[in-house]
Amino acid sequence: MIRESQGFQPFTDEPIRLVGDGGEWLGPAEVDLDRENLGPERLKGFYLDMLTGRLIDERLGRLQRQGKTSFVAPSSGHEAAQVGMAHALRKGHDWVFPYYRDVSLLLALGMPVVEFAGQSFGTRADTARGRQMPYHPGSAELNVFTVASPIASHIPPAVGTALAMKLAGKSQVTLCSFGDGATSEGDWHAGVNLAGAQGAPIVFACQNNGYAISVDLKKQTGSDNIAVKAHAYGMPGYLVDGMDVLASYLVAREAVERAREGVGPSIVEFVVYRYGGHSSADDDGRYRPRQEVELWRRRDPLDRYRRFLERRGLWDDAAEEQARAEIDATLADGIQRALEAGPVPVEWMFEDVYADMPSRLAKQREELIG
Amino acid sequence: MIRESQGFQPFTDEPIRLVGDGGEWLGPAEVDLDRENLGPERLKGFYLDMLTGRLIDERLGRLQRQGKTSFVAPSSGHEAAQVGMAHALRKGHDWVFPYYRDVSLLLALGMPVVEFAGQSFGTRADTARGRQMPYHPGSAELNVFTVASPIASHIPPAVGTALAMKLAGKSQVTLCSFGDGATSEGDWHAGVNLAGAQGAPIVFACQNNGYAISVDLKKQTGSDNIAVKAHAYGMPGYLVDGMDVLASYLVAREAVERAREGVGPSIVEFVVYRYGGHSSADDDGRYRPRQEVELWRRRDPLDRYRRFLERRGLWDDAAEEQARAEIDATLADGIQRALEAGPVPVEWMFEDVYADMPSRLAKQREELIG
Amino acid sequence: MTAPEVTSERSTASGRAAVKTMAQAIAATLDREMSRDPNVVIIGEDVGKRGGVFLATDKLFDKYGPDRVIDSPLSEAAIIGAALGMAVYGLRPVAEIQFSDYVFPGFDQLVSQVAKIRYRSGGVFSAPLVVRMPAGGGVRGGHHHSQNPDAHFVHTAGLKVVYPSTPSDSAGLLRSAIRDDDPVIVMEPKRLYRSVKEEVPEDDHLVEIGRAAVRREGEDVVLVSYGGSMAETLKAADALAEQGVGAQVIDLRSLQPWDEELVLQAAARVGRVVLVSESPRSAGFMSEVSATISEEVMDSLLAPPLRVTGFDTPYPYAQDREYLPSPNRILRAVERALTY
Amino acid sequence: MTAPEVTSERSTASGRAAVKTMAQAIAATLDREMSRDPNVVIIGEDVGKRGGVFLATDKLFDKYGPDRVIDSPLSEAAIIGAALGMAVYGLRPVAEIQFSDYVFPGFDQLVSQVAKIRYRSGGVFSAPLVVRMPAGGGVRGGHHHSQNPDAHFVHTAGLKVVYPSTPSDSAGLLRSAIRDDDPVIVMEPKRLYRSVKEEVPEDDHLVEIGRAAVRREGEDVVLVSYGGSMAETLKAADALAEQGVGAQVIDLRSLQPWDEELVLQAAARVGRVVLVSESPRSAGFMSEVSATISEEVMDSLLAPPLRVTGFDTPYPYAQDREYLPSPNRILRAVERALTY
Ligand SMILES: Cc1ncc(C[n+]2csc(CCOP(=O)(O)OP(=O)(O)O)c2C)c(N)n1
Ligand SMILES: Cc1ncc(C[n+]2csc(CCOP(=O)(O)OP(=O)(O)O)c2C)c(N)n1
Ligand SMILES: [Mg+2]
Ligand SMILES: [Mg+2]
Repeated sequence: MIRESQGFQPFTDEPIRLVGDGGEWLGPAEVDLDRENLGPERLKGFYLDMLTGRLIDERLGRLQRQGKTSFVAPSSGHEAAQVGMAHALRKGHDWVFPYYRDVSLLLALGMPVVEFAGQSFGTRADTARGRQMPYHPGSAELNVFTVASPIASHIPPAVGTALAMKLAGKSQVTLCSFGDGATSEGDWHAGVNLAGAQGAPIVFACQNNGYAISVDLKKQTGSDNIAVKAHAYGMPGYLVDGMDVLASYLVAREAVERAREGVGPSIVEFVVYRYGGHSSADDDGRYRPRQEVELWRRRDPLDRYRRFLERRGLWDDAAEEQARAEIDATLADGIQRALEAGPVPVEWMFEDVYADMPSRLAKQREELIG
Repeated sequence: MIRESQGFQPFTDEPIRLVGDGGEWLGPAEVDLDRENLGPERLKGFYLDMLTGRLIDERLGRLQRQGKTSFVAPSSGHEAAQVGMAHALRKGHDWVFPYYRDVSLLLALGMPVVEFAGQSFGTRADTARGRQMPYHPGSAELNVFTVASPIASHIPPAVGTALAMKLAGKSQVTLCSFGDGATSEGDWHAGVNLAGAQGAPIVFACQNNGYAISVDLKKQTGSDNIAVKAHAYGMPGYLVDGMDVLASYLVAREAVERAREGVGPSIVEFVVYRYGGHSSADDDGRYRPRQEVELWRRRDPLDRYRRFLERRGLWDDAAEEQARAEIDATLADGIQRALEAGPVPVEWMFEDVYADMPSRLAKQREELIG
Repeated sequence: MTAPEVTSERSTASGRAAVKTMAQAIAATLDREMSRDPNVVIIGEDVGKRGGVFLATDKLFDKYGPDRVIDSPLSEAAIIGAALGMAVYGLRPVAEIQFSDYVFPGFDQLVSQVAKIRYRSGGVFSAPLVVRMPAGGGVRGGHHHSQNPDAHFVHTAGLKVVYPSTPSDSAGLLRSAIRDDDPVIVMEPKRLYRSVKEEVPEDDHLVEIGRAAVRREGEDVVLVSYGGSMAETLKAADALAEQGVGAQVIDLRSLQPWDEELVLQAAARVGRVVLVSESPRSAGFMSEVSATISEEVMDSLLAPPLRVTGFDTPYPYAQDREYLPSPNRILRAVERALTY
Repeated sequence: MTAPEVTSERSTASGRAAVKTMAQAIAATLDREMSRDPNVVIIGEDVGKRGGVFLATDKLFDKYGPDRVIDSPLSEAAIIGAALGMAVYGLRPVAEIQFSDYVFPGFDQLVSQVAKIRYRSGGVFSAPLVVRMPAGGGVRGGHHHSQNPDAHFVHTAGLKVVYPSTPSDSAGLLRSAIRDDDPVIVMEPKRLYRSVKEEVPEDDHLVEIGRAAVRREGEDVVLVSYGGSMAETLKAADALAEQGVGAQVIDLRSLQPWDEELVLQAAARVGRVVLVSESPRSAGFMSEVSATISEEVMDSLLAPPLRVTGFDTPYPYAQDREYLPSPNRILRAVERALTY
């Protein structure tokens, strides 16, 4: 299953899984993790990145309930998939087109907490100058395309960067991330189809949490899963347990390298679950039974992977305590600085519409500000 | 292959074919065409309908070159697929969403020549009152949704009628027809996916002639064919020789009845070729070699099927001559009447924008006409 | 045309009435129309069990089931296109677009199919459907949860457009829209969904499409607005009243067709008009009103029609409130009109 | 601002020039820009071997190959969206939409992504791309081959819009658009693609975006138009000249930004303005021009700005010519302006 000559199988009926609920290794016995570039530091790094994602999710959730930020998009349950993707990429070299639920992906890629939080608060710490609602960051340094709310509208632009890479010849890859609901949009199809026709170096990464707000997968599409949709575009579709960080990483890496080598694009479906509501504005009790949430929580990506590390002697309670303390401090500091940066000025509203402000807009600014 | 218990196989690598180039029967020996509702009259009917399509195509092409109509969309090479579809439907009971190349489909469904031609000429014989360019007809009596130019924009509405049918409970089916290029549009995906999710009684019928104007299938999509795209929607996709009228009819019929019985939607891909340019405005010499056209012409659906009929003693030169004479007379008469109906009045421009003309439009009419 | 009546905040309709928010008034109207006419069906994202993200379809799924309250896949093209197909077949679909900002993936369906099917078929087919959409800013949603695409619809021949500002009008216009034989876009000012309550008649209360309402009488200046900006416009009028300036306030309610007669009469009578809309200015709907006023009654004008609108920027996040026409901005325009 | 210069039909640029149709001028400009800057790429339907259905990309595929002249699948969302991605990456894509009527499946990409990427990223990303599209009627194409969606673009903050009327301006504006750091919609009046020839400079001929051209001088009335309707507007001006009426004719050339300064000066000086556009009237671009003129110079007007436009119907087939502003309709409006 893992890295045989042909690599992972696309179109499996069951998600590819390498670590069991008890943390046991399910992959082929002969696999040498070291040779897979998975030494102890990297293995622990996965955990630290997931823990960071979990803790910022919880922290921003608290801030939102306290009225200190206007909106959050919970991502607990998605961490393994996102961290797996992040590690599969060459940071700052490859391009990433995230969606609003990708906080673990972005922090694992190296986005400073103060930037993520600054964007959420719309303060001067926001590199985007307070232009969008929370959870819509971007980064020039990291080649992270600024998140846009309209679902799937980032798919065709992501393909555009991948086409440009073919011209530039710098062995770059684009990773484009989205949810299960996104696959129903026309723009999703338009973009994926273009990538297939042109053999663009791109990976389409779907975090399938079974719901688009309240709409479950059965109402979303007639296919059994998302990976199978790759048939329509002549590319492989991999179905992965997205709560298994090793499986997520290794499959993502294979898809990314496949693209980098010029073999072509692929779809990777990460099967995940979001523990929280769709957003802080949601009331998920209206559409999902509590038992379902509890059932999925038992497959928690952090718990499971922590057991894996513990079995290998790479983690224990002390390490956990220390890690939490350090991450907490980092998060608290970044969030604090983001808040303290202070509000953006009103007149920024009129800037960045065009490279140069047209006289019409200058007049409108005057109208408001005098 | 044909009507075994499970019916035709979806997702075959090669198109389903029942009649060979020499007119020989390729299907299972034991098939009883009579039992398949294919008595001599019906078998001859297929041929007559194809011949009608071929002859009107040629006739309108001539009129266009003489400057008597502004535009034609050649359909020679597509007749078998279209006639097969038409016969698979309950005329005037089922709904049909055609595209601009469907003249054989529409005439076989029973659209009077004077109506088709009237629409093309934009005269008073046009039931749509001169509103659209040629090859954009529709019919309330036949439940034929008026053709619209924007490719694939009719797919979601077609699905809408099929959803409505589920409520109405009259065992109706919608057939939605389009070309290979159409499958790249976002609206195509949006519509087909909705049908799959809702199990709508609809058949998506693709006439794959290998080109969307000049863009060949390789540039259009990464998949090997169109039928395989059905995987993405959890429905069967049938690949059929669309220049074989019997295969086209029987597969279309199976898909239609499958929908009627509530089993669900499907995609049927008819492999065809257009002998002419994309339209009278095209110059296909720029993108396809002449030899390619000649090669496809050898599989001509009329020639092949005529040989099939002749082998069975159902057709001969005399029958051919008589049929052509009769069809020519019908076409000449319908076209003549369409031309003679005369131009539509200018003031019709302002009508049918809304059920009642708003005062704003009445004023604008006055502005023009006084 | 009859003299404009002042429509009071309390409904004037006879029969039973209940105090409702706008969201509740919409849900109740959908419920009543669905029980009246089995052809009325709902399609949209999360309109089922979730009851819509603003609860405008609350409880309808339980009552009418999945065939009449259809949770669509995440595709606005599918929603609008399927609604058209259902309408052509003979149903009366009410489509919900979750936010008006998300109408654009379905814009081709609206512009190329819905708006033109009657015309292009010579009247053989028609599209008696409704597309409801929460619109407008003031909810800290940034530009993809705050926009007002009304001008795009008004510019598209074949569509009708309404944009109520009160619970009662929301009910009455929605009901008229459902019963209309043409496609009607119903824009709903989302920042007023829950903030105002008023008595909403429970009977067959209809508000005629194309008819404006006079919310205040006054002879010094005419304020014309609609939708979310009505709140600020009324505040401005109140402030003017305190200064002894009489402002007639017109709530357009319908944008296509709009009540030209009422507006032109008022403009001609008073001579000073301020046009308030939160939509972007350039080629916005108020440009149309301004141009029409000039064309028709320029002789009677004492000042040019002045626009107070959203700015020609994407809708911002941090300046969520500053983007909107404020009472102050309206007052400054009135000042200019009065001293012109 | 300098006094408006009369731009003659013959190009005033120095250097080599050749007589070309508009379609030829566009193809030649694309060729020169592609050879100048390796980042310029083309994407669209049939732009490859076919050379575009109007031959605006003729021979470029042979010269620059499939990586720089990309035949896209049949999807306008893919075309515009991919162009955006390429632009964000650092290329200078020129997308072709086969007919402006078919921009709508890609409208969300334009409105939600292209127009807003600079704003929403705080200037971190930008979209230096061009979307070319043949537009307008008069080719017997019915409503899906004849529309003018210019108002939709003008209403969308973040987009620039140009609409030339001559081969030389087509070249100069396209070149400016390619070199511009913001997204520019280039609308091309398809009925003039092959009907007019003129000398087009072969050097780095640029026409500034936002600057109108005066095509005729006159002091009795100002005719403002652009794109396809320039032909009819000039005919009307000629007819007026024969009657001894002097019409200044302004070809806007750019709609966003548009040359307010020139138009307002002319309006103030002459006092009578007729606005000619083939786009639908309601909330069309000329409503914006009319509203702005009133707001800024109403005092100097002797008559209201009058619009002569396409009608508020879908574009018809049988009345292909009658839909368009004819010289006669323009003359009737001038008559009204002169006798107001
Ligand atoms: C075009 C568009 N339509 C509707 C919405 C409203 N909306 C926001 S998130 C969402 C569901 C997305 O579901 P999915 O893609 O599965 O991602 P998830 O939130 O489950 O991670 C919807 C419908 C939107 N943002 N954009
Ligand atoms: C939305 C849209 N984009 C572009 C066009 C222009 N156009 C007309 S037909 C056509 C090709 C269609 O190809 P296909 O679907 O394969 O059908 P065929 O003509 O080959 O039968 C194109 C690009 C259009 N009509 N609509
Ligand atoms: Mg989801
Ligand atoms: Mg084709």
